[in-house]
Amino acid sequence: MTLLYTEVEEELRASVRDLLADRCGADAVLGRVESGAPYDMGLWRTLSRDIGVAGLLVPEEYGGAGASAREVAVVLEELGRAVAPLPFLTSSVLATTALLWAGEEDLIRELASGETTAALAVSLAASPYRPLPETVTVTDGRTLNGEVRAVAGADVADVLLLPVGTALYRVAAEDVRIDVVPSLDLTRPIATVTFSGTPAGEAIGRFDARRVLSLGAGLLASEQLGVAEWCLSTTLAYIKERRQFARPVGSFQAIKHRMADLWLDVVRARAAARNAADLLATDLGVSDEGAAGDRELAAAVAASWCSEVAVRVAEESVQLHGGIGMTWEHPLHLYLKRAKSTEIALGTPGAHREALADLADLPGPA
Amino acid sequence: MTLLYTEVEEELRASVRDLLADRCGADAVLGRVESGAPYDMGLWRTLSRDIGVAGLLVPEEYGGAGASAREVAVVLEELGRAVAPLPFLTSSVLATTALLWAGEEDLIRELASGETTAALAVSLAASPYRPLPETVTVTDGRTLNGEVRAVAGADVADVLLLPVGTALYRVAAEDVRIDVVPSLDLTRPIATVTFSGTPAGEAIGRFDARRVLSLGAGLLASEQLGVAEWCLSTTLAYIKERRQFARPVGSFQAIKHRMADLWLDVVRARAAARNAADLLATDLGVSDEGAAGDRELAAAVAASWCSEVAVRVAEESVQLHGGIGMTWEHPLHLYLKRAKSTEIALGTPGAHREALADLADLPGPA
Amino acid sequence: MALDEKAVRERAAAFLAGYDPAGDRLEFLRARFDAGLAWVHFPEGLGGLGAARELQNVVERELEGTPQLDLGTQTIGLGMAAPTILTFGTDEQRKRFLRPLWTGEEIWCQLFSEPGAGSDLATLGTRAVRDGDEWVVDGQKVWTSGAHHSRWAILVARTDPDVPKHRGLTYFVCDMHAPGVEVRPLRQITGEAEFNEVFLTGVRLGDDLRLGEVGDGWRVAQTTLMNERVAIGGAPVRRGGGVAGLVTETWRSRPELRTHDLHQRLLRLWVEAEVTRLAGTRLREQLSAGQPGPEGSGMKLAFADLNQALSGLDVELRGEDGLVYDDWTFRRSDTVDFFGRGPGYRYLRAKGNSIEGGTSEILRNIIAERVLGLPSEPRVDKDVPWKDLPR
Amino acid sequence: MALDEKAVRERAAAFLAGYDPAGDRLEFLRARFDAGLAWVHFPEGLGGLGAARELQNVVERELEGTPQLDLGTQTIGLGMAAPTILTFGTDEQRKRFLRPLWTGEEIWCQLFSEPGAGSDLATLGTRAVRDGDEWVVDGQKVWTSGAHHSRWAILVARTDPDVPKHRGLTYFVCDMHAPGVEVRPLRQITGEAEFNEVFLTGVRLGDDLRLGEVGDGWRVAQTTLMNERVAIGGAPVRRGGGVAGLVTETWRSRPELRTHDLHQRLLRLWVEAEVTRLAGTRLREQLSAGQPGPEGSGMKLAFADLNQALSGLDVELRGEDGLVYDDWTFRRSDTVDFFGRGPGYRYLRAKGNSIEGGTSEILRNIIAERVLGLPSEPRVDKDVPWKDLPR
Repeated sequence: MTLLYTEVEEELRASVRDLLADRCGADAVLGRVESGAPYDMGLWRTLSRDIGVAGLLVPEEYGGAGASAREVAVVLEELGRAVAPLPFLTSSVLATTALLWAGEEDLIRELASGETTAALAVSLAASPYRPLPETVTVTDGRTLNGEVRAVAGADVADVLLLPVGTALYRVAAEDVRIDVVPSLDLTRPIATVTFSGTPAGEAIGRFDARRVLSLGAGLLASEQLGVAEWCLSTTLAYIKERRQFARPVGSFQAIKHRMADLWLDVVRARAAARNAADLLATDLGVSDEGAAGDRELAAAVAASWCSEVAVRVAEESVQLHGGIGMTWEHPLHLYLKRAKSTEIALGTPGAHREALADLADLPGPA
Repeated sequence: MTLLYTEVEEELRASVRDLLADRCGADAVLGRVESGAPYDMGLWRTLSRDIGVAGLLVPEEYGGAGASAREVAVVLEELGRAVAPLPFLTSSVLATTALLWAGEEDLIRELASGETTAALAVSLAASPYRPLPETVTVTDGRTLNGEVRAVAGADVADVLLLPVGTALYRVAAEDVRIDVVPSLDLTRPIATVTFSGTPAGEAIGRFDARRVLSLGAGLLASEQLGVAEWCLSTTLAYIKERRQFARPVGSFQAIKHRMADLWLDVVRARAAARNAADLLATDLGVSDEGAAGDRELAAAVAASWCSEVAVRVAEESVQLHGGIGMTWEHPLHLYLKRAKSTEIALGTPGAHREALADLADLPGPA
Repeated sequence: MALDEKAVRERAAAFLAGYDPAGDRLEFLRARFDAGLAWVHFPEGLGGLGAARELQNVVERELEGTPQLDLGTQTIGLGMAAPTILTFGTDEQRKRFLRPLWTGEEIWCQLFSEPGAGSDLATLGTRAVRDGDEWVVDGQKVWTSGAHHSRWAILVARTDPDVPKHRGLTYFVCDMHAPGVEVRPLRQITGEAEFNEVFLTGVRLGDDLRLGEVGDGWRVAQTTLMNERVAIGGAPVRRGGGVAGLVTETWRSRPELRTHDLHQRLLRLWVEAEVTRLAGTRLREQLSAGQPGPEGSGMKLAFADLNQALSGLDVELRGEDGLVYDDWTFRRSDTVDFFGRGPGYRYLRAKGNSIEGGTSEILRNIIAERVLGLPSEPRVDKDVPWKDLPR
Repeated sequence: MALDEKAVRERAAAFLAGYDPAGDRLEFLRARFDAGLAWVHFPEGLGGLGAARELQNVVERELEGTPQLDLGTQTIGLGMAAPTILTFGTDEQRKRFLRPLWTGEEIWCQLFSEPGAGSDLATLGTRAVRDGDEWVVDGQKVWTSGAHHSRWAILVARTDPDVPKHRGLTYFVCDMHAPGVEVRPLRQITGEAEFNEVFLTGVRLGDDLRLGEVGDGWRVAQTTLMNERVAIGGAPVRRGGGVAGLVTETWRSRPELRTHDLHQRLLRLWVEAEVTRLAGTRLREQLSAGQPGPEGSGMKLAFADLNQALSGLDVELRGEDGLVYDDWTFRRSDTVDFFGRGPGYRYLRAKGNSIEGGTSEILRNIIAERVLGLPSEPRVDKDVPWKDLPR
């Protein structure tokens, strides 16, 4: 185990970053978010084909890269840094691990190539530590009725994976209604998925919500780290240039001290995110109970810390940019919105902290 | 009602401050705290005789000044500002209100003059929102057995007032054992009071712990305000003088911004403390239920805010004094210790905040 | 001798006896101005009676239910332009501008901030060059609310680049209908455009539109800004009102959202809102007791922090509903509404509270130096001619 | 060619074969030094083998269970004086000082800070005036731990008041037994005296006690201080260890103290302790991978904040027991123990964490400028002769 980045990870990062720099700059993202197609599926196909990100977690025998949560975390850092509107988290992390643990094989192959995209029909606000609300029912005749709100990645998914209880169902996107709602996060819009008499077929396997969502939350910490890093470095560059009172704004001590504190928060976010990724990297095979506790603990620590840091850094960045940070034309707001929405995603910081009552043996009052 | 100080209050403040400046300077207090007699009973007699502080809350018909919680709060501000080792809070506020509400008359007259000093035999850490622990029992033969820990003002009390259940008993100091323990707060030491076969006599009246302790907490906020104000102004004076890098330390922007934030905290502490004092000033007669809620709310808000502010300002003051603030010879540590101990006294900030769940209709999770 | 409360009340009653408030709104307001009941502390003939400022409350109570001003669009005119015109305007300027300003027939906006001059307003670069009886103005202003429906603007421009920055400024009234004035909406992170950029290209202003002396613009602008900061965060709030009220409403009505983490944070913020409210009340008491007190500078700072923290908690506590935004449609909004829209909007809009009308950083400087008497930092820009400042 | 791991292990084994660790402790340590097993990265003949620094761990493992150094009293000598003597000392100085320093036969202390020169160390005023082959030193130093049982001190003094402050300093080894050295205990807010004031009055030091060139003292001192900051906050902590561990122990064993307020605050601090621990682990990984990384400056800052917050919570959560202190008796303490005493002591002692060894303010400056590359503030003291600086 190491908390550093390996050479392989650094190479992966460089490839992703180069491609995003070319194809997913701030103006491009800003232009997309109000178009009918916020997700950049062209870029997604390129990333999948050229770098293989869609199949990172998929074993080589199913056409994937057989990599681990560590590499996934590096990709998420870069996607966070670019607030890239891509279905990596939803299809290649959440849906893919759900399928892997359900023992599915055929769809996994399709997802690994990036040709097919899936989404887990679960609210993005779902917490690993609470039972999923049961808003969809399966009737005897194997049809599905009900709706799931706040599903991310649904509008670009070919396939939806719907958990009902502990069973996972596979549904074609054309068999459901998907209504995108105006989302606080412009770069990861959410949708309401409505099932009405939708044919369900056999369940494709078992679904362990806590395990999937905890892994998702632990990795999402790396995306928040990427968001925070972009905000920190962009703000640093700005305050070195921007002058007021005939001095760079970044030469004022009050500003310098705030930046030092933010930097220290980000340093710790990186360590926490790496630790979670490293421990989660051992969770691709069969879960064992003892290690599961360590993994959940690491994920909870990283998720709660990194989300709060991302929001704090984004908020401070808006403040330190002054008026320009309040304008639509500056991309900063995309990061603020991403950070704030992701704070709610897969467990709020508070939900993750409260889980430590059990995970770290810090019991609450009776 | 007003949140400002009246002219009468400002005159009272000036008299108290003058006397304390003469008789209770930092060196004098520092010299006392390690002597066998930390309390300055000579000064106490002067304050009582010349200014009448001991009888402030006592109606004129019993030889007191017939003033209100507003004037008491002003005196507490000044005593906090001087970390004065005097039994005002314990005898003239807590014991006196307990007696007034119990309907006692004779002892009140004695307390009003300052000739006799009383202490409520209740832990200084007792919270208005929890039942008092019953550590002393009354046997049939009217004797008391047990102990009360962390009693402030006991070592200089002639009389102890012991609540058992809702009954209040009067006990002569010579009939109990009083062991002073080394206390974090050097200027308000605590003691363990032990009753062993102590004669109890008849209960002298009813005791409403919540009402007495809530009033005490609401007024203690003014003492914390005084502590915070001394720390703030002393630190301001220091950083205007102290030079590093050929500039006054107080010219560095990071320091200036921290001082501005502390000042704003203290401004709000003053408003909160005045509000509590003003509302508590109506609680000398019969309590009515509706207004009691408002009083408790105001006390809880003031107690939680002012305690946290006092601790924060004292801590920041130590930091901004650098090394000198870490030395015994500088009086700052007396304030830090007072603020921190008082944070625990009569309900921690957290206890007061949690009481708002009911008082301000902000219910917690089921 | 100045009028007392009784005399003012009688004036108001007499006015009301003579004018039907149910008639033409504008006629009524004009008549009210002419009766000296606009601002009782202004001089007679300029909307006032030369009475004490606090007697305005007496008038407001007497005239309750009669046609009122449109505070949303008239804020800049009433709060900033009017006191400045009163203090520095010539008799002609006061006569010309104050009445239609007050009645709302003419809307005002403010041309101060520039892309390169925000917190450091005195470094602004919009030039005004004298040409006979006129001034020719060129430059760009930003963060101008209401520019597109304003008749006039208060404008600060540089008339002498060869002296240190505070000394080469002059204050003007800018004719927003003059050729060369171009207004473009400026979209914000909320999706809407509450403000504008204003481009000034060869705009010609008569010298009679100058307020105060040439080169005295900084001092004139201080009067405007002082009045702005008194206005912000000055309004009374009831206990549990404001943004705190909105959050607690959600809290009470949706028990399923509650967690201990959220509860503790809410309690803490509620206490902060309450002590901030009390400090505001105390400040107003001080003001009316004639003790101006330095607490004013702190209230804006406190409210900005509080609104940001509360609106952030509000989004988070709603969970799934916090992921939604009400409407991203680009549109112009004529007034700000901090409360009317959804939690996402309030969260984003509150970010501006610590920037507009003096950033929180500038306010902390002001508190540290003017209230606490801490020494200023070494200044590198005080004695350098504006044109030689590093950029 | 430098020795590899195997060779170092063999040296250690060979040494252990030749010396009985159960014999005289001091003899053993002297022999270990002479065998080059004191600091393997030091040169041969000076306690080392000229090997890679990380191979010291190999030696420590091999020599586990043998007589060890007294790290409590030798901290300054080992951590600060030794690397400085190695880098700047003459051959004679190295020969003279390093061996008894390492064995602990001679204890060292540090004479840097002065009452008027804390964060701004370079402004110190203790004067050293040349007198033939000697220097005469006058001044006052403060915050000197262990001064009363030290044989030597590292000392920075001003030798030229006519040049800017950083340029007029010289670095000495001070003989603590010399006439004119007076040590007075300095009592702290904890009640004990961990530090001393040291008064230097006409203290004569031979020129052979000078370390580095005359006027080069600032550069020499930087070596010392860099080594100090690496030492602080560098030790590994296990999960749930350190001050966090003490608090959680109380928490687990005393359920009656728990409230939701305390619980939420504890959870938050526990997370902060854990991510800080992980950052420390990551930093050590970087260091051993040869990527020095700037994170080091932040760790001391983080630990100071955390210890203060945790020890404050610890006092508060104990309620009644938090009102008690263990012992106010004035006494000299020879070493610091951050964990051994009661919660009140820990709370007060932790206040020093953000002052000693570089205040948190100075550390934030360092991070901002050296790590983040932010510009320095305007300096008023850089080019002014020391004697003309405003005081």
